Amino acid sequence: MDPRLSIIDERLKEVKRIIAVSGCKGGIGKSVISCALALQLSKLGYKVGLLDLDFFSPSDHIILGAKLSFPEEEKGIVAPEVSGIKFMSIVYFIENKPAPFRGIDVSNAIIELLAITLWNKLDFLVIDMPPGIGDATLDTIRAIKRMGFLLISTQSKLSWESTKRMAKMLKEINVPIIGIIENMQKGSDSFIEKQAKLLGIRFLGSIEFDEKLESKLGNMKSFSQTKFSKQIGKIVPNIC
Amino acid sequence: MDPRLSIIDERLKEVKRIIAVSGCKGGIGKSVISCALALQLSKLGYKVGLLDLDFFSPSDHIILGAKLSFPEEEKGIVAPEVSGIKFMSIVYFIENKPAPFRGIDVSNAIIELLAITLWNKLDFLVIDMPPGIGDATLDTIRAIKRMGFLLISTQSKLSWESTKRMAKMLKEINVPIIGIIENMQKGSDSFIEKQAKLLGIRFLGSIEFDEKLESKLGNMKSFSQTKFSKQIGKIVPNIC
Amino acid sequence: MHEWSLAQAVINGALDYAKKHKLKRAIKINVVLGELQQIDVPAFKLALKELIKEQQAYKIKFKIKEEKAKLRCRACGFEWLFSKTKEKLSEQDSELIHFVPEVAHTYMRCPKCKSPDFEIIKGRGVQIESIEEISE
Amino acid sequence: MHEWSLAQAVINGALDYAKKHKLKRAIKINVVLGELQQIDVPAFKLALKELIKEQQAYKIKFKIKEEKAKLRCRACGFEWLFSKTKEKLSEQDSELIHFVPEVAHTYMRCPKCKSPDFEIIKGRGVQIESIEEISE
Ligand SMILES: Nc1ncnc2c1ncn2[C@@H]1O[C@H](COP(=O)(O)OP(=O)(O)O)[C@@H](O)[C@H]1O
Ligand SMILES: Nc1ncnc2c1ncn2[C@@H]1O[C@H](COP(=O)(O)OP(=O)(O)O)[C@@H](O)[C@H]1O
Ligand SMILES: [Mg+2]
Ligand SMILES: [Mg+2]
Ligand SMILES: [Mg+2]
Ligand SMILES: [Mg+2]
Ligand code: NI
Ligand code: NI
Ligand SMILES: [Zn+2]
Ligand SMILES: [Zn+2]
Repeated sequence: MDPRLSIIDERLKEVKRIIAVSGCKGGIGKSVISCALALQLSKLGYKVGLLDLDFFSPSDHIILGAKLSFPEEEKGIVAPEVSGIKFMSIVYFIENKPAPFRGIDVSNAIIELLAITLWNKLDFLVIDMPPGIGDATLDTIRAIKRMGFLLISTQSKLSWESTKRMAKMLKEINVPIIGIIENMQKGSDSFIEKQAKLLGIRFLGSIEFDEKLESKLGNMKSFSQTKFSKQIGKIVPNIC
Repeated sequence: MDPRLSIIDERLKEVKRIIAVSGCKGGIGKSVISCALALQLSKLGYKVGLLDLDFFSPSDHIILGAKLSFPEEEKGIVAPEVSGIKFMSIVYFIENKPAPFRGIDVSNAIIELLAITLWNKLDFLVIDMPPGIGDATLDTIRAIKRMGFLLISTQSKLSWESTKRMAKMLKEINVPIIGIIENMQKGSDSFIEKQAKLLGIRFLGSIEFDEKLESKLGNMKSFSQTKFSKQIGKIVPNIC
Repeated sequence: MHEWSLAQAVINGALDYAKKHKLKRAIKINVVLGELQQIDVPAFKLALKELIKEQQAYKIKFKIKEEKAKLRCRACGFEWLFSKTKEKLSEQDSELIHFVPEVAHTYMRCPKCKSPDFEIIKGRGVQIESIEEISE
Repeated sequence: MHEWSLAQAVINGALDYAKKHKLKRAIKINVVLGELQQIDVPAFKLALKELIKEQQAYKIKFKIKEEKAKLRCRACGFEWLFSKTKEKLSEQDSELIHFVPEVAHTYMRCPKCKSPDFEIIKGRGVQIESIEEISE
């Protein structure tokens, strides 16, 4: 018997809301949106945690420019604070080295992190999901009953077809979908808005492609002043 | 004992070269490059196969506008031809439905497809890899000894950090890296070229960001006439 | 009949094993056919017979055992037999599972809680249980 | 000492089980500590003792067994004991494995073929082997 699953509820009991940022395909902006969302919520005075579950391409520490100090050991491990946000990521344990994990390893490592990380009081825990509907998605759904999914898609058919697969699965198994954000919008056409309506999922808004975003990654202050972050900020009240 | 691993060499024995298109992160252009590469090689008169191993976000059938006829059953299954390219993908078996696969399922399904698909004579088999260095990467490395990796990265730090993780692993375990392609280049700076040099990996060229690409997906003829496809075409001789 | 390709895998696998372990000239392959893959047993046997003739290195006999497929839900813990829920699958979905048994996760659900997150505990597909030397 | 959080998991897990299975008021938890996770056993035992006091529902005893970690390479089939290769790890890498045993795939390699694609057959970390009713 794996005792770790029994403690996860306990670990998250003082966390008010848990938001998984997902959308199935890679490269659609899950990580930049997770970070911007965490920062914008924090700016509003909420206590925020950020958990990067993409073990193959962890990105949030780069976006936030986080210093990789080792998590403190207490009666568990304490998520280090990055400008007031409690931040946990596999990078603390692998640094810049590859983590060639099979699915069973991804599963075990996620359950381990959820079992030993002490988040304490949080208003929001934002989880940056890896692409796919594999072990990470299935395990967070299994382990965290109160989680809602924030789905992302670009306007590309390639992205939308994947997000749609995921949305179908979530609806079928009654996992709450908070809504869909269209990312990297170009032009005024809102393809995703129409598609979300067809699926009966709430459309939360479009984030434009921001030419300047890339150069602001790694500097939290500049990052949170981009047009991108401001547009995320406008969506935040619809999520709270 | 799993007998399927024993037959994979036999299945691929008439395939001259096997190229895995990878790069660890999602959304960097693995799928569009895999398709363009397959098409350009085919145009040069080579016999080409294309295997889409991204089970969560299969994309190649959308890019090629392939009709999803069911693979024919012979002494195995015959990869259907899409404009002369032999094409195998999980979509033949899941259509537009979600495939919530754990790692062990990804692993089993990949080994099954490699064991039963009859490619017959091919000059090139292009494998479009999913993001990550998980089961799909580890199993193709384990099952296909003659495979080389074609790595992709965009200019974003987020992409490069992931590609670098993967390159480190491949080098360490002596899996050949054919080279690196920089995708979605904007401006003339070639960040990836410099980085590739530092790692001692061959730089194959830059593909510019092509505004018109998206609207040509799904129509093979228009797709292969994009600036994007033409730039891939220029890189092809360096791979052959 | 893609059963042919799986029979080939069995013969290849057994020959690799026999050579590696320097087995004598006559062997018996004990094959297990997991129910989930819904192998056409006569077609599979026929293929084995043909393939045995095509090689000279070993005198090969085989014994085939069928194994019920058993599944366990990771979400609720429920265990069930594929045979109990099989009839709910359309013929086409069954055929897709026949080719790639993992797509069971696309077409089947836990009968108790509807989750697609179940484990195939046994009876997935073609396995070699053991290979024995026999007297010629 | 993050051992505390794992001890909490053991007590929570055992109590959940005992309640679900309507066990009588006194139970013994048989805990297995897999070597790979390199648990600080005295710290873990101390945590269990403290945590047992904090709850009233059950009278709890525990028995702790350590289990060697065994690994098998998927690339070449080689099997080895963690104890035989452990000394090659730096202290820092050992500590990282202590927190998330899976990062063994980042810091360890098959001693025979250098592959990172190995399976942790046994001895990964903290497990509950069984829970028994005992006389008070
Ligand atoms: N709205 C946007 N404008 C400009 N660039 C963006 C935007 N959203 C994402 N990006 C860029 O796209 C790439 C992929 O984003 P990322 O957050 O890493 O996606 P994912 O986490 O889904 O893989 C990154 O280089 C990121 O900087
Ligand atoms: N050079 C390029 N110019 C314009 N768009 C591109 C280019 N390369 C990729 N894209 C677009 O970027 C998105 C991600 O590409 P894709 O091939 O699906 O990446 P991956 O397979 O790595 O996830 C797609 O919408 C694709 O059309
Ligand atoms: Mg990401
Ligand atoms: Mg792709
Ligand atoms: Mg159907
Ligand atoms: Mg170190
Ligand atoms: Ni068949
Ligand atoms: Ni500790
Ligand atoms: Zn269930
Ligand atoms: Zn090895």
